[in-house]
Amino acid sequence: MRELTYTQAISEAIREEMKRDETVFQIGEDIGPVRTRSSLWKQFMKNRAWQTPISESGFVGLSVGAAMTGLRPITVIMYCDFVGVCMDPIVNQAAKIHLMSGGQIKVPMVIRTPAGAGTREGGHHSGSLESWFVHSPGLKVVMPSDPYDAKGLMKSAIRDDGPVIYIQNRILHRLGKQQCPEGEWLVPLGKADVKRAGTDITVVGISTGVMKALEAAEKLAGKISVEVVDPRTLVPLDVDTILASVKKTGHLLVVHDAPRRGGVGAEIIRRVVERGFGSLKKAPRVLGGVNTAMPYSPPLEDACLPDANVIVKAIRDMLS
Amino acid sequence: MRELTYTQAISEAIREEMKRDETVFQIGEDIGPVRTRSSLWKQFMKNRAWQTPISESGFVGLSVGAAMTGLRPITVIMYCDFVGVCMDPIVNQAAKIHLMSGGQIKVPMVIRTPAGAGTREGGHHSGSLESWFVHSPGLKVVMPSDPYDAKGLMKSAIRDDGPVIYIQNRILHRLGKQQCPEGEWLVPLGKADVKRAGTDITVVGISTGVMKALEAAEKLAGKISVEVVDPRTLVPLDVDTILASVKKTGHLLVVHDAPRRGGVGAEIIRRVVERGFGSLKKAPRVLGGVNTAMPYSPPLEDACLPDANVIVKAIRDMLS
Amino acid sequence: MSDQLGRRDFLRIAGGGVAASMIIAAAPPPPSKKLLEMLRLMRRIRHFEERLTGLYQYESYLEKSDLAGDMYDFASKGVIAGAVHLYIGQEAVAVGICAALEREDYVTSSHRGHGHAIAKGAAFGPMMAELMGRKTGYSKGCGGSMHIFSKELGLLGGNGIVGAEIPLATGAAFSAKYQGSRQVAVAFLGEGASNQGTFHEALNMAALWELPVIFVCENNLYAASTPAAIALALPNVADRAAAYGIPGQVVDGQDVLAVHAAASAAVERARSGGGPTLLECKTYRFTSHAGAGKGRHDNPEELKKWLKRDPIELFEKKLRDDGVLTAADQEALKQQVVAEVEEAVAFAKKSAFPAFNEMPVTPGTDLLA
Amino acid sequence: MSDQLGRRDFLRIAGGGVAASMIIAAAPPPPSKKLLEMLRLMRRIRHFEERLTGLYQYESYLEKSDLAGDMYDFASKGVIAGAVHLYIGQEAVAVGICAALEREDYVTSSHRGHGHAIAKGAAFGPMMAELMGRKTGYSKGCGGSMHIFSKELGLLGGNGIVGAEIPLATGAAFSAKYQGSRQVAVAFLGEGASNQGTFHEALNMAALWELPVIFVCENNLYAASTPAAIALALPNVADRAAAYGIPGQVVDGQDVLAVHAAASAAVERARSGGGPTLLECKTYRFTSHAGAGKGRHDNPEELKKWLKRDPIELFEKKLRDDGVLTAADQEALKQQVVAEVEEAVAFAKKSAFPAFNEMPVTPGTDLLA
Ligand SMILES: Cc1ncc(C[n+]2csc(CCOP(=O)(O)OP(=O)(O)O)c2C)c(N)n1
Ligand SMILES: Cc1ncc(C[n+]2csc(CCOP(=O)(O)OP(=O)(O)O)c2C)c(N)n1
Ligand SMILES: [Mg+2]
Ligand SMILES: [Mg+2]
Repeated sequence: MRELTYTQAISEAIREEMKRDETVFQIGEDIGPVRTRSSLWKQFMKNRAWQTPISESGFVGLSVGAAMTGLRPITVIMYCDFVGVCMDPIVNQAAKIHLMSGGQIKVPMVIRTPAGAGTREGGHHSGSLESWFVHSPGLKVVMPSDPYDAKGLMKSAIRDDGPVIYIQNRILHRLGKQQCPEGEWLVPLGKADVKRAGTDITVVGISTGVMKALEAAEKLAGKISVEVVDPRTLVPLDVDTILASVKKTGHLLVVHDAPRRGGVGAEIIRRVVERGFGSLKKAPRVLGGVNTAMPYSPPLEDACLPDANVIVKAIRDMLS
Repeated sequence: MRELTYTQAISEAIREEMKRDETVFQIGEDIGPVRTRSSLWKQFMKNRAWQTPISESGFVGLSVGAAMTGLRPITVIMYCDFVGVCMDPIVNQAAKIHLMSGGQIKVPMVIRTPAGAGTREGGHHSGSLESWFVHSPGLKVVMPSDPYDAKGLMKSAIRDDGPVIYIQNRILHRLGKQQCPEGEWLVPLGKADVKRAGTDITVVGISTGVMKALEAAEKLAGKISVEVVDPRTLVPLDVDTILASVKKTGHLLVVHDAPRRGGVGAEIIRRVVERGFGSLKKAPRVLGGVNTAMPYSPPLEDACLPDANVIVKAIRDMLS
Repeated sequence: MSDQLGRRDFLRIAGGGVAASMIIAAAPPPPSKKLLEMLRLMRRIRHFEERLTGLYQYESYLEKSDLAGDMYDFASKGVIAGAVHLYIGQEAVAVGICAALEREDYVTSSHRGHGHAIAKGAAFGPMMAELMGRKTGYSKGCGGSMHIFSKELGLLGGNGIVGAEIPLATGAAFSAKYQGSRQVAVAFLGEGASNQGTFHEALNMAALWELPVIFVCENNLYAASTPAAIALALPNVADRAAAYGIPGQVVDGQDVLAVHAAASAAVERARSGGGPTLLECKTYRFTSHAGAGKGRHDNPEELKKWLKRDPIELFEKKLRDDGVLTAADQEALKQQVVAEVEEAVAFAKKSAFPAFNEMPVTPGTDLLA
Repeated sequence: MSDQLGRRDFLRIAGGGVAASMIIAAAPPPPSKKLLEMLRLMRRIRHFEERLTGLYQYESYLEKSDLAGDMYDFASKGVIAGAVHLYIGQEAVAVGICAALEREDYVTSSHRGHGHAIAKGAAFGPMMAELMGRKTGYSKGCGGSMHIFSKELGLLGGNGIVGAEIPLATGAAFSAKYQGSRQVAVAFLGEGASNQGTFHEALNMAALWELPVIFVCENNLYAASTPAAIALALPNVADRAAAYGIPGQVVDGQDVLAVHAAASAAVERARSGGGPTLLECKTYRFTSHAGAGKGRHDNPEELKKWLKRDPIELFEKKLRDDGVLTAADQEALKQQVVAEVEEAVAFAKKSAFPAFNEMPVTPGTDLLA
């Protein structure tokens, strides 16, 4: 065992997969280390890292074309909000080509994008847009909440034969290190993880939601027993694990940073209600971001995001 | 009273509002009738219709800039799927500028886009992306299901001081005419309409979902009494009207063409469950499109969309 | 040139001026056998598409003075449903370009893709079946007219999103260079598509990274109902190449040999590591924007002028003048192609529709959940 | 030219070549009073930003050989949080341009927007308060460094999305023309932004519709850590103007008078209905991409060369040589500006944070539902 940060874990996964498979490469803005024009291609090849112009729509489209013809790009969108300029190659091209080609053409690519709020970067740098991708058939959506999952899911994402949106989180970037095994491991897409077992309420956390739910669970320990479930991948979604938990606890709360309105919390509630309505003792709830672009001012931003205290309060409410 | 088609109703609204307010204009591709370069601006001014190059990102951004500085653009995206190339000016600019400017700057614009599946146009021309917009704070989202609402909502949308996404539907384009009053009327944003009263189950239809639900209700008439509720606007959503109906019927089914996964059906269920859990006798359900890009082949496309028969079956299931 | 309207006149009509960058590439003409094959391909495109008339039946719902519908309403009651964009009139471009390619080279196409597919070697049966949504179609009926893919033929699909094909071809070229193959990629795009941001982004990257890609802009003077004159600040798309330091060339798109010569030079350049080229082929669609008169031309004079430069007639006349083709050969070829189209219609009509459970699904995702 | 490094040398360094399109506009120089006002504005930008050091405190989390974080991690423990991009070194551009504008003209800006705001007339108090997220800020603390708006000053905001400001300014220009006002609009953008599709789309429309907009590209040779040399196929952004048939001009961005002369000509052109202009100002940021050394320059030789062409020093020397400024005036001005910044810091620090219920909400939508 050794310690890994979240970004180290992702880096390790990418390095290992690059070694394992020559068709894997990264492409995106500011991914360095090239400084000069001469023998540009050779320089890029050296690290298998193509540093692009600020042309997201162009280089995501280029990545799709590359993926259609034998390569496995890992395409970096520097902030999740920036997908606004390149939704087309993601949702109309990467996601749809398999179906539109009658299954002939696969598009094995990972779109890796840091997301998340709470870093005081304002309205254009605080988005969590997983909900858009969940609603775009043909994509898989991955949101690891700790270094172990970050590495294992990245490796599975790279090996997957379809396009995978891999949403890392800026707040998690700077969380403490985690004890991890040596060598390689895979975390399968579509398998949730119970991060803390409990009996009174199921809290499904998305990305930072897991960390916050664990913190809340700790605060309530001894009084209320909270089970924290991390779906890890939103598509495919492991509803069975969530349902099993809800069956046990009878209560469901979903936590995410993205705005509550139209967020994945709603989707998880739909899925649980559909098959587990009878298990629910009370109305399931979502704690999400406030329905607004993220304001810059730190106290405002804090007020717009769920935190452990809000979760504690919601749990108390629900169980009272 | 006189008869109006859906597109006539929209046209009439736009014409009336242009007359009422000089700052209202349309902009988009192929909106005619200009053919030559000479005195281009004068020609455009004549009909207040700017026929653009195929540059959605550019002309939506241009519209936002115009709306920030005193105009009221109606910006046309020819097919809803094409918003993939211009999400940024919609969700990062139009939607966020009011908040980011501290409330100084308003962005009164309508983005009008025909959507919908069932026209055998394949994977790039069959999208219904209301769910993305519902999840983008700062936008209002309007989806009229008949000519009366189409006109009244368009007028309210044009007069609204914030950005409004107005999603018309290609299937509704060619529905029969509807009896409408003479002159002008407004339909307020945020007010649902009970399109058919009933007592056994509440079916919330989105856009074509209303037409399909009404057809299903007719088929079941005498056996099961179906109440059909049309939210008409998804943001703001008139949950009260839906809740009142569910309180009466105890059953909820939502119908839309967009893929079920992450669709607005989930959001409506979240909202209803939150406040009306106790009223529900059974698990609420969503009938949405299959989670796939729309296949072209007509029998496949039909199999991927809910229709009146599927709704009838679901209602029978739920009430059995 | 043997046609009535001289090339200069034609380019003046086409573009409002002869581009500074215009170069007529001087490569040796292809051998007779190849010439005849090119003619055959042009006829294949023409007759395939002519046969479509009547197979789709759109209904128009728009009332006069409607501001709010739009010209597009492609629901059809015919055996071909949905939108069909015809290539008739532009055959010299697809054929001239693809004749310079190898089978393993890549092509991305637009909404107007039948011609590109046929020129790249597509068979009629699976083409027609795709248009009718049958499981024997190239894309198993899941794509339709705008989404004909063939991995085997290097056809990376038509595209319903104007401009999206440009970065895709750039990516295929990237792939070829990365993998050290000799392949090149071609993006076919309309002049309307050259106003999309993707055009700018892709050309800049292709130039920077010296990718083996050829951007073939078919400037047919209209984007749906919008004249290029009111959509492009300058008449020649080729002149945009200068912004990226790559060659940009205006080509007579009605002259298959001119197109082929330019394409051969560009392909040669790409294969030898010289990077991308932008070719602008001045051309015209002879029919409406989409089938059944949707977005019909409204300038009869202009149309008449262009019809005089039918690329097939021009080429046949040249081949006859040069003694490569007899009138009898010409007629026989035509009859043969027409018969093949008929077979394809029969084949497609008797093919089954795909069943729901045959629909390709991304493994691991759930269609119904 | 009075500076050590001649303009030609400088442009060679800056761009790898002098653009064919380079024109030094020959307008009469502004009167002394205006010159001094321009200097004051340059100093205002410089000292405002210099004061920010220490107000933000980023922590870096990246480990060496991390492939997967990225250079951006702007959470800060300081009184200023989030990302702050400094304009120091580029002052001649904002001031040279804005000095050619009227108060009611529009400006859109990028992530690097402090300079543009100050040059357009922004006051220090609400600027500093915005950076500290206070309710007395220009955007009530809701915007932050990248989103400073002032309706009064025609400031249509900085922008966190690279390239988004280009169509916004184009729209403001559209608005002015539509409403028959004399206003013009300026879009400030980096050379990195000129690779976004929006650049292409906006320039084409502006040219077509002869909109009163001036595209001011500040080519500071880097986009974050990416050298322009590996991101732009050709060194001069100005040369892209030719693709749209509009004037494109390379300007010495360290020489405020050169910028001002070019801007005056472009504004005159725009106001008189002549349409858009693209100005490329060759410049350099003297600090890191963002505050606290994020994306620091890694070529000390290059930086040293550019520091020798500090736009403020160059301008002050010229004003002294021309007898417009004495050494004493110079020092007094500096002291005065520094004092004003200090007042702004005090003002901002004692301003309250906005309360949750003061947050601007789109009427009719529900924050919490
Ligand atoms: C992004 C996008 N915008 C608009 C359309 C609608 N559309 C389809 S074809 C077309 C015209 C294309 O013109 P051009 O690129 O010149 O190709 P042509 O049709 O002339 O072959 C338009 C506007 C689209 N399919 N995609
Ligand atoms: C669409 C988008 N892509 C990427 C970024 C991240 N980013 C912020 S500033 C920047 C560099 C911009 O370079 P340039 O346009 O030259 O402006 P400069 O920073 O040099 O002033 C990048 C890549 C962004 N904010 N938006
Ligand atoms: Mg065209
Ligand atoms: Mg720069």
